[in-house]
Amino acid sequence: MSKLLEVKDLSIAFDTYGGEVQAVRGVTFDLDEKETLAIVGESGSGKSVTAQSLMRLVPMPPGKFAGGSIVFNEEDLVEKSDKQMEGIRGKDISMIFQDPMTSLNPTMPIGKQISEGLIKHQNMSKKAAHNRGIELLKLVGIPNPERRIDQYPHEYSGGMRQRAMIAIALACNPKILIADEPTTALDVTIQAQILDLMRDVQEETGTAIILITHDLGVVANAANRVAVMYGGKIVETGNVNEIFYNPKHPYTWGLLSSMPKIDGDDEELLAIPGSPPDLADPPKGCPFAARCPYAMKVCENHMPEYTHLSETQQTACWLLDERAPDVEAPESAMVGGTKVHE
Amino acid sequence: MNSIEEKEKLLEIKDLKKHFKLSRKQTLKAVDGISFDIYKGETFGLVGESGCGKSTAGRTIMRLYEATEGEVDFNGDNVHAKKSAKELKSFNRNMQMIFQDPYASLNPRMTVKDIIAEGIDIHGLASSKDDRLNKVHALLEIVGLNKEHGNRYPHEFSGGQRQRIGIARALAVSPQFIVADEPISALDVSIQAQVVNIMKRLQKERELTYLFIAHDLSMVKHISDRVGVMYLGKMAEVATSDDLYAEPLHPYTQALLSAVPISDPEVERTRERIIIEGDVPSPVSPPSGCRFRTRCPHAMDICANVSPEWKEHKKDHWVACHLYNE
Amino acid sequence: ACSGGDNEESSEGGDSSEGNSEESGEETLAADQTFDINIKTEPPSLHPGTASDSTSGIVLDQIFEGLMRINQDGMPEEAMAESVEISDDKKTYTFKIREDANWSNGDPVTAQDFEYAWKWVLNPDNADTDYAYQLYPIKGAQEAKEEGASLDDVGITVEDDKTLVVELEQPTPYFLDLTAFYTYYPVNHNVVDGNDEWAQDASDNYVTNGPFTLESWAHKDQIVLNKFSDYWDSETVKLETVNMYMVDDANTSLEMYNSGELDWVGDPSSPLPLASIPALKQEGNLNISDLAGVYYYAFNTEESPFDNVNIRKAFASAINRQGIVESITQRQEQPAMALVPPSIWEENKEGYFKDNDPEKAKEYLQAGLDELGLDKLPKISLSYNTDEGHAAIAQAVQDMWRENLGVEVELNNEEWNVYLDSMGSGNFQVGRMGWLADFNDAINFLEIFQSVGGNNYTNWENEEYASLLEESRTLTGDERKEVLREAEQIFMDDMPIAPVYFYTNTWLNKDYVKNIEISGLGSVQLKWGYLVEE
Amino acid sequence: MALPQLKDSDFEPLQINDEEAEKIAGESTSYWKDAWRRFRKNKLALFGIVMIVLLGIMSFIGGPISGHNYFDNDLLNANKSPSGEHWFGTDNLGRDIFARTWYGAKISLFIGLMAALIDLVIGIIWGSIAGYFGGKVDEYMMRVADVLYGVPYLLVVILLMVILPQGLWTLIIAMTITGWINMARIVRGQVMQLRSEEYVMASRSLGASNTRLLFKHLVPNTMGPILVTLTLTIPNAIFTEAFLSFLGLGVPAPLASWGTMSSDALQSLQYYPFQLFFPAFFICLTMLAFNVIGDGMRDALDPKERK
Amino acid sequence: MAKYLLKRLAYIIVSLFFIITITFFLMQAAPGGPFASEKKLTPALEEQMNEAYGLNDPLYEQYFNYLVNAFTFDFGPSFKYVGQDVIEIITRSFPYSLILGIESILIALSIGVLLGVIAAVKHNKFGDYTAMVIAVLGISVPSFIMATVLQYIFAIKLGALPVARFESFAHTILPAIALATTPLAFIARLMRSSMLDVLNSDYIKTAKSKGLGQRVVTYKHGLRNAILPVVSYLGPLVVSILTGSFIIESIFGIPGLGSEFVVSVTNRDYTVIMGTTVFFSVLLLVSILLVDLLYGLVDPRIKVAGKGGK
Ligand SMILES: Nc1ncnc2c1ncn2[C@@H]1O[C@H](COP(=O)(O)OP(=O)(O)OP(=O)(O)O)[C@@H](O)[C@H]1O
Ligand SMILES: Nc1ncnc2c1ncn2[C@@H]1O[C@H](COP(=O)(O)OP(=O)(O)OP(=O)(O)O)[C@@H](O)[C@H]1O
Ligand SMILES: [Mg+2]
Ligand SMILES: [Mg+2]
Repeated sequence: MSKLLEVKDLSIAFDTYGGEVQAVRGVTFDLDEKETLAIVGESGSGKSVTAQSLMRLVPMPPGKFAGGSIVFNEEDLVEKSDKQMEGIRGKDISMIFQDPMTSLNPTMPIGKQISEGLIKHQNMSKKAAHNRGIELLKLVGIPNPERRIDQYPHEYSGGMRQRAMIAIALACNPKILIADEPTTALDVTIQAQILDLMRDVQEETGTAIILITHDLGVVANAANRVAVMYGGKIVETGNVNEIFYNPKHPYTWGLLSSMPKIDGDDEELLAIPGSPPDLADPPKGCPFAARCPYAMKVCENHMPEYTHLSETQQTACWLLDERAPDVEAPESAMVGGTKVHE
Repeated sequence: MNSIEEKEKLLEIKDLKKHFKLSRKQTLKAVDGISFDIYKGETFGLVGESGCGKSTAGRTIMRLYEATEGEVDFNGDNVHAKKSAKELKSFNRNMQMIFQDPYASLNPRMTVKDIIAEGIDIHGLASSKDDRLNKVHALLEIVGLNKEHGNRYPHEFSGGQRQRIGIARALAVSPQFIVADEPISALDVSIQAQVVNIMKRLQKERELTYLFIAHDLSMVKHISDRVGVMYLGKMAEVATSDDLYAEPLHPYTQALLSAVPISDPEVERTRERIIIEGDVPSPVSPPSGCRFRTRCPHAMDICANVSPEWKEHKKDHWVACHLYNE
Repeated sequence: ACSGGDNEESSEGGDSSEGNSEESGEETLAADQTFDINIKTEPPSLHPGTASDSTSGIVLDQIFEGLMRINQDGMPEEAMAESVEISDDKKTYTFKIREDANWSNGDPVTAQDFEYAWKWVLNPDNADTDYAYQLYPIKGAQEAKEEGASLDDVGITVEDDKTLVVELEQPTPYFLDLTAFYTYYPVNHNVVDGNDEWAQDASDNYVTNGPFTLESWAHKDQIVLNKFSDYWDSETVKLETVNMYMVDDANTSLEMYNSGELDWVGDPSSPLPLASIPALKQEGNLNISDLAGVYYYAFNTEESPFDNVNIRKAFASAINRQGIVESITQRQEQPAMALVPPSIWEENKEGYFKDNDPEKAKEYLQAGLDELGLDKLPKISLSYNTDEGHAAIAQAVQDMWRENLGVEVELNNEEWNVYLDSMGSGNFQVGRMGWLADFNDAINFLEIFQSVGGNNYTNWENEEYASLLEESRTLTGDERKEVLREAEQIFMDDMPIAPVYFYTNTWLNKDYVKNIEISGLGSVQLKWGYLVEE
Repeated sequence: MALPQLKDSDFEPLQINDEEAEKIAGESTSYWKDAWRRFRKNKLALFGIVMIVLLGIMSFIGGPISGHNYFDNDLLNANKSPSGEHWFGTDNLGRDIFARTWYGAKISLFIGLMAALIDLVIGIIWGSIAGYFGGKVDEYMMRVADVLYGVPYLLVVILLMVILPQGLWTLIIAMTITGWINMARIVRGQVMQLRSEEYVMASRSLGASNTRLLFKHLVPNTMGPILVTLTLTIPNAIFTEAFLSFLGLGVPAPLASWGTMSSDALQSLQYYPFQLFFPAFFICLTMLAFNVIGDGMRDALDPKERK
Repeated sequence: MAKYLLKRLAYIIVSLFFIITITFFLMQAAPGGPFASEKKLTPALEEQMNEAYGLNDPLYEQYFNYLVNAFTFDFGPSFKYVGQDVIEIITRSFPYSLILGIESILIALSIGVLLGVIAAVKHNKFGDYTAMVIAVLGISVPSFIMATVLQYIFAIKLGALPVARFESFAHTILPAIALATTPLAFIARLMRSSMLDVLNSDYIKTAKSKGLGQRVVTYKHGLRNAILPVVSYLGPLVVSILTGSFIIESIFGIPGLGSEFVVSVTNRDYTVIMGTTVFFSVLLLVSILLVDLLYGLVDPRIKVAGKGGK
C-alpha cells in the first residue's frame, strides 16, 4: 500500500537581502495513515518551514520551492494550483501553528474562526458549526466554552489560544494533522489531555499526525516514529525506540544528553557547544560538523548519505562509514539510565 | 541548596490582585490575591495550569499592568507606587521580562540588532557605536544566534530563534531581576540546556534573581530553588523545589507532577497519571471556598465554604489546603 | 409728462428689440406658452417692501404692478394708474387708479393699498426695508423713517378708493419712473395687514396684482408663475406659465439653455460665463443691450500719491479701456471716459478725455511727481473684491500701469464684505467699484459723489460740485441738464475715479422667444413676451 | 556508498577552531538604512523621484527657456491654442501658459510639500499622543480637533485674511490650521490599535520613555496610512491654495499656481480645454510621482516586503 | 459603557459650546456685517436694521442669546432671506444633500474598498498599478473639476444624463460621482496600504490553512483588520459629504445645504452661520463618537474608554 504522504528531497529557500536562506535542504520522509511522526531538532532547523510547505503556506515570495515533491494521495502538491489547494487545506491536511497569538485573527471571535472551516468543508449550518465549536473547545479543555466561544483571542491566555488553534485544526477531521509545537504553552495536565485527545482522534478517524515538538517527553509519549532535523536536513529517522535507545547521530546524542531529568540533580545541563549554522551560508558538508565532537575532515566538505540501519532507522553520518573510527554514544545520551536496549 | 534565612528578600509580593473588567457586570479575576517572597539570587519557579494567571502575575509584578490591589515591594519600595519617569526607568533597568509570546513581543519593523540594543540605548549603556554592536553580538552569541542574525527582522526567524531574541533583549540591560515567562518553551532541548546554563551562570556571576514561569516541570525543578504552584488565580503551594517534588502536598500539585511526561518511551507507555476530573472553572466566577475543590479527589464539605488558609505547613513549605488543617 | 434726460434711443439696438423683432412674416403662437428662465439664486424676499435686490425684482416685476410700468420704449406708462395729473410746481401727483385693477383674490386694487404699502415701508418699526430711501422723494418720507416724524405727515393722501395724491419734497423729474419700481408696488392691505409673514411662501395670503401670479415657490429651487386671468390687460399677456429656476453656476445654466431646458440665459437674471462670449458672439446669437451702469476704479484721494490730481489723471489715462472691453469683458461695453452712462447722456460716448493715452499719462505723471517732489512712484496697491472678472481686469490694468507708468502695482483681492469694510474705512489706494442706476437719470450717478461717505469711497468732496447738484434739483429740462453736465465736468477734471466701462446686458434667447423686455436698468418684463411656433 | 574520492585521512578527527566563527558579520544595517536600500531597488519609486526632480528643475528653468514671463499680458493674443510661439497656448490675458505652468510649479510644489510637511508633523504628534495616552488626554486633544473642525473654515480664513499679510506663509497657515486634523485622526486610530501590542509592552518594560515608544515603535508601524494621507495632502493643498487665492488669501495675482490656473481655466473648459489640460496634467503627473514614491516607501519600510 | 457615553455626551456639549463661542466671536470680528451691500444704506436705516436684529445689544447679551438659541435649536430668522427661519432653511435643504451624500459615500466606500483590496492582493502587479492610476486621477482631480468634466462628457456631449437640477435619480448620478471621487481614491489608497500589512500577518496564513478561498480570506479576515484607517478617515468625511458641497451644488443647481454654509458666511448672515455650524457640529461630534465606538467593534482590542500608556 502506498504511503499517505511522501515528501521527497524537499527544499525551500528564502530570498533576503542578506542572501538566500536555505531553510530546508532536501528533506525526505513519509507518513502512513494513523501514524504519528515526530519531528524534533534544532531550533531554526526548518521544521516549521517544512510543515508549512506541506500546505503550501510558506509565503512566496520571499520563499520559493527549490526542488522536491510532496506527494499526497498520489498527487504532487507542489504542482497544484492555489484553487486546488483550497480544497485540501483544512479538509485533508490541517495545521496547528506554532505561534498562537499572532496566528489567530484578533478581530474575529474564536467561535467563528473554528466554525469557518466546518461551514466550508462539511457544509454545516452556522448553528451546527457553532455547536460543534463549543464541543471542540470543550474537547481541548477550555472551561466554560459556551462563553469563551464568543471571546476574542486577546482575551485568552497563551495556553488557551493554543488550544483554540488545536480546535480549529481538528475541526474537520483531517487526514493529516500537522501540529507545530502544539503544547509548548500548556501545562502538563492539559498537555496530557491534548495528547490523549489527539490519540483519540487518531483512533477514531485514522488521522496521521506530524508532531513537531521540543519536548522529548511528548515524543516518547505520542510518537511512532521520529525524524531529527538539523540545519535544514533530516539527520536521522527511526521509530521511537530506535531514536531513544539506539540513536546513531551525534546530534541526537547531544539532544538526549541535554535533557534535564526530573529525578536528576542540579549539575549543569549538558549543552552542545557552539552555534548552529547560518542557513544563508550553509556548510558544504555535514551541518553539524562544526559542533560535533567526533567530526572528521570529511564531515566538513561532504554531506554524508543515509545509512539504513534497520527497516525504519536511517542516519546520515560519516561515523557509520566503515573507514570511520568506532564511536559509542556517550552515557549521558542513554535514556533510561544504564538500561541497555537489546 | 543553601538555607534561605541567610538570603535577603528582593521581592515581596503581598496579596497581589489583578482583575480584568470584561463588562460592567463581569470581572475576570486573573490573579486574585497571591503572596510570596523572592530572595535575592534565587530562582523562583512558577507553575500552574494554563490560564491560571501566571503571565498576568508576572506582568503585574513588572508593573506592566496596574495592580487591582496589593503590593509588590522591590528592594523595599513598592513598585506600584513609583511615579517619576526617572525612578521608573531605573526600576525598569533592574527588572526585566522575557515575554511568553516571542513573536508578538518583537517590533516587526526593527532589526533584531536594534531590538536587542533597545535597552542599551535607553539606559545609555554603550560608550560608542562599536561598543553597542559588540554588546549586541555578544548577546546574540550568548543565546546561540549568529551575528548575521542581527540584521534580520523578526519574521525571518523560527519560533525558537525569536524566543532567544527576547532573552537577549532582557539580558542586555543586566537587570537584577528577570521575570521569565516561559522563556524556553519553544527551544529544542540542546538550546534549552544552553540557555538555562547561561541563565544559571549569569545568576552566579551577577547575583541575578529569576521568576521563572514554565510548564516543563523537569526544567523548573532543575533551575528553581523554590517553586510556586498556582491554580485559578491563587497560590496553591510554595516550597523548595526538592521538597515540592519529593513531597507535594496540595492535590493539584500531586496531579501536576504525575502528569509530567518522561522522555523514555517505555516508561511513558506504562506510567500512571492522576487524572483530574472535571473542567477548569472560569476565573470570572470561581468556585466558592477552595478553588480546586470541584476537581479535587479529596474534596471535603469544608472546602466548599471556607477558602483554605495560606499556611506554612512546615518550614519553607506553604500550602493552601484544608487537608493540612489540624 | 416726463422730464428730460430720457432720450435714450441708443445706438446699437439699445433696446432689446434687436434680438427679438428682426423677424419678418407671420408668426403663429406656440401652443405651449411655457417660458423657462434661470434666476440664479433664491430671491431674498418676495415682499415688495423688503426686497432690495435684482433677483427679487425679476420675480416681483412680473407678479406685481405699480402705478406706472416702464414700457417697451423705456418710458413710464400708466399701469395701475389709469391717469396721472402733475401740478404746475411739479410737486403734487394725483393718480387715478383703474376701475378694473384687481388683486388675485378678486379684491379691487385701491388707493389705500398703495398708501398702506408705502407707509409700511416708511414705518421705522418695520425692519428689512432697505430700499425705503427709494420713497424719500415723497414729502416727509425721510423724516418719518429716520427722524421719528409722524407717518401722517408723509405726503401720501388717499382722496378716495381710486384716487391717490402724492406730494413730493421737491420736483423730481424721474418720479414716474420710480412709481414703476417694486418698492412702490401696492400690497392688498386687507390680506396683509397684521400678517407680516404673508410673503414667505406661495400661499393663499400671497395676493398679487400683476400680469402673473405666484403659483409655487420651492425655495432655492424653482418658482412657477401663472398667467393672471383677471389682470386688467390680460389680453396682452400671452405666456401661460413661467418657470424660474435657481441654478447658480453660469456654465451650467448655459448648458441647460443649450439642451433646451431654458429659453433664456444671460443678463439680467444670470450672467453668461465670460469664456463663452467670444464663441457665442461668433455664432451670432448673442444679444447685447446697454445697461445704465459704470465700472470704475476709485482713488483714495487722501492717500499719497492719489491726493495729487495729476497722478490720478495719469493713472486714468494709462488704461486701455478698448482693450479691456474687447479682450476681457467682451460684452461690447462702452469704454467709459465719463461718469454718466451714454444710455442717459449720449454725448458721454466720447467722454472727457482720451482712452489709452500713454503719452498724456506720462506727462501727467511727470507733473504729478514734480508736485509731490518724487522721482518715482512708490509701489501702489489695486484692490478688488473676489471675482474672476474683476481679477482679470485688475491684472490687465496692473500690466498697463506697469507698462505705461513704470509703476509697480500690487493686487489686493478681498472677500466682498471685507472689501466693503476696507473701502469704507479708507483702507485702500485704488479700488474697484461699480454703480448700476436705480432709475434712469444722471443725478443717480452724480449724487454718489455729492459728499464723502455713503457710496463715495474716494474721500473726494467739492463744494462747487455739491452746490451745482443742489441747484439742479430745482430745475427741469435742458437747464437742469446743463447744470448737471457742468458738475460732471468738475468731477472729471478732478478725476477722483477712473471710469473703465459702461455696462451692457448680454443674453441668449431661443428664436421662438419674442418681445421680452430688458430695460436699461436691468429689469425684465415678461408681460409682452410670447413664444412662436418654430 | 562512500564517495569515491574519499581518502582515509579524511576520517581523521577535525580540529575544531572557534576562530572560524569569527566571520565578518554582514554590513551592519539599521531599519532606516535597510529601508533606503530596499527603496533604491524599487525602479518605479526611483522613476517617481526622477519625475519630481525634473519638475523641480523645470520650475526654475521652464520660464526662461520659453522666452516669456508669467505676467506679461498680450490682450490681442488671448486664449490662443498651443503653437510654436506659445507651446502651451495663452490664457485669457494672453499670457504664456508654458511659462506660467513652470512658475506655478514652483509655488504649487512648495505649497504642497510645505503643507504636507506641517500636517505630517503636527498630525503625527497630535494623533499619536492622543491615541497612545488615551483617556483624558485623548479626550481633550481630539475635542480640540473637533472644535477646530466644527468652526466654519471660511470664517477663519476671512479673519486670517484680515489679520495677516497676503502671501505664501499666510496661505500655509490657513491651510494647516485644519489640515493636520485628518492626519491626526488616522494616526490616532492606528496607534490605538497598536498600543496594546506586546512589543510595545516589551519596550516599556525596558524602561523606554513614552517618546521612544511613540516614535520608535508605534509611528513606524503606522507608516502605511501616514504615507497615504501624506500623498493626499499634497493635491489637497494645491487646490486649497486655489480656493484661498480666489478669496484673496493666497499668492496675489498675477503669480501663477497650478491650482489657480486650473480653477480659472475650468470656466472655459468647453472653449479652451488646453488651458485646463496643462496644469491638470502636471498635477496628475506630480501625484503619480508622489504616489509611486509613497508606495515604494511603504514597501521599503515594511521589512516583510523584502525581496 | 453607559457611563462612557454620558461622559462623551458631556464632552459633545462642551465642544459645542466652544464651537459656538469661537464662531460667535469670529463672526463678530470678521469685517463687514449682514447689511453691507454695494448700495449703502443710509446710516439711520442701518441703525434701524441693527436695532431690529438685535445687533445693537451689548455683545455679551447677543452672545448669550446665541448660546440659548443654539441649545434650543431655534436660531430665529435669516438676516438675508427675509422671514425665512434658519431651521426651515436647514430642514428643506438638508434632504437633498443627504441623498446625494449617501449615494456618494456608498460609491466611494464600495468602489474605494474594492480597488484598495484589489491593489493589495495584486501587489506590484498590473491590478495594483491600474488601481493606483485610477486613485491618482481621483486624488489629483478635485470634485469641482470632476463635476465640470463629468457634466461636459455625460450630459452635454453624450446627452446621457441631465445637465443639472435635482428631479430624479438620474439627476443625482453625476453629482454623486463627482462628490465621491476624492474620498474614493483616498479610501482605495488607505485600504491598499493597510491591507498589505494585514495580508502579511500570520492569521491570514491560518485562515488559508483552513482552506478558505482567497476572496473569503481577504474579505472576512483581512478587511476588518485593515479597515481601521478608513474608519478614522470616514468619520468627519461622512459629515462633510452629507451636509453637502457648495461647489457641487452650485454646478449642478441643487438646492442643498452645502451652499448655505458658504453663502451664509459671505453674506454674514449671522443666524444662518450659527444654525449651520451647530447643525454641522452636532453631526460631526456624534459621528466622531460613532467612529470611536466603531473602533471597538472593528477591533475588540481597542478600548477607547480605556487608558493607554503612562
Ligand atoms: N487583557 C486581558 N483581558 C481580559 N482577560 C485577560 C487578559 N489577559 C489575560 N486574561 C485572562 O486572565 C486569565 C489569566 O491569563 P494569563 O495569561 O495570566 O494565564 P497564564 O497563567 O499565563 O496562562 P498560560 O500558561 O496559558 O500562558 C485568563 O483567563 C485570561 O483569559
Ligand atoms: N520569511 C523568512 N525569511 C528568511 N528566513 C526565514 C523566513 N522564515 C524562516 N526563515 C529561516 O528559516 C529557518 C528555518 O525556520 P523554521 O521556522 O522552519 O525553524 P524551526 O525548525 O521551526 O525552529 P523552531 O523550533 O525554533 O520553531 C530559520 O533559520 C529561519 O531563520
Ligand atoms: Mg518552528
Ligand atoms: Mg502565560
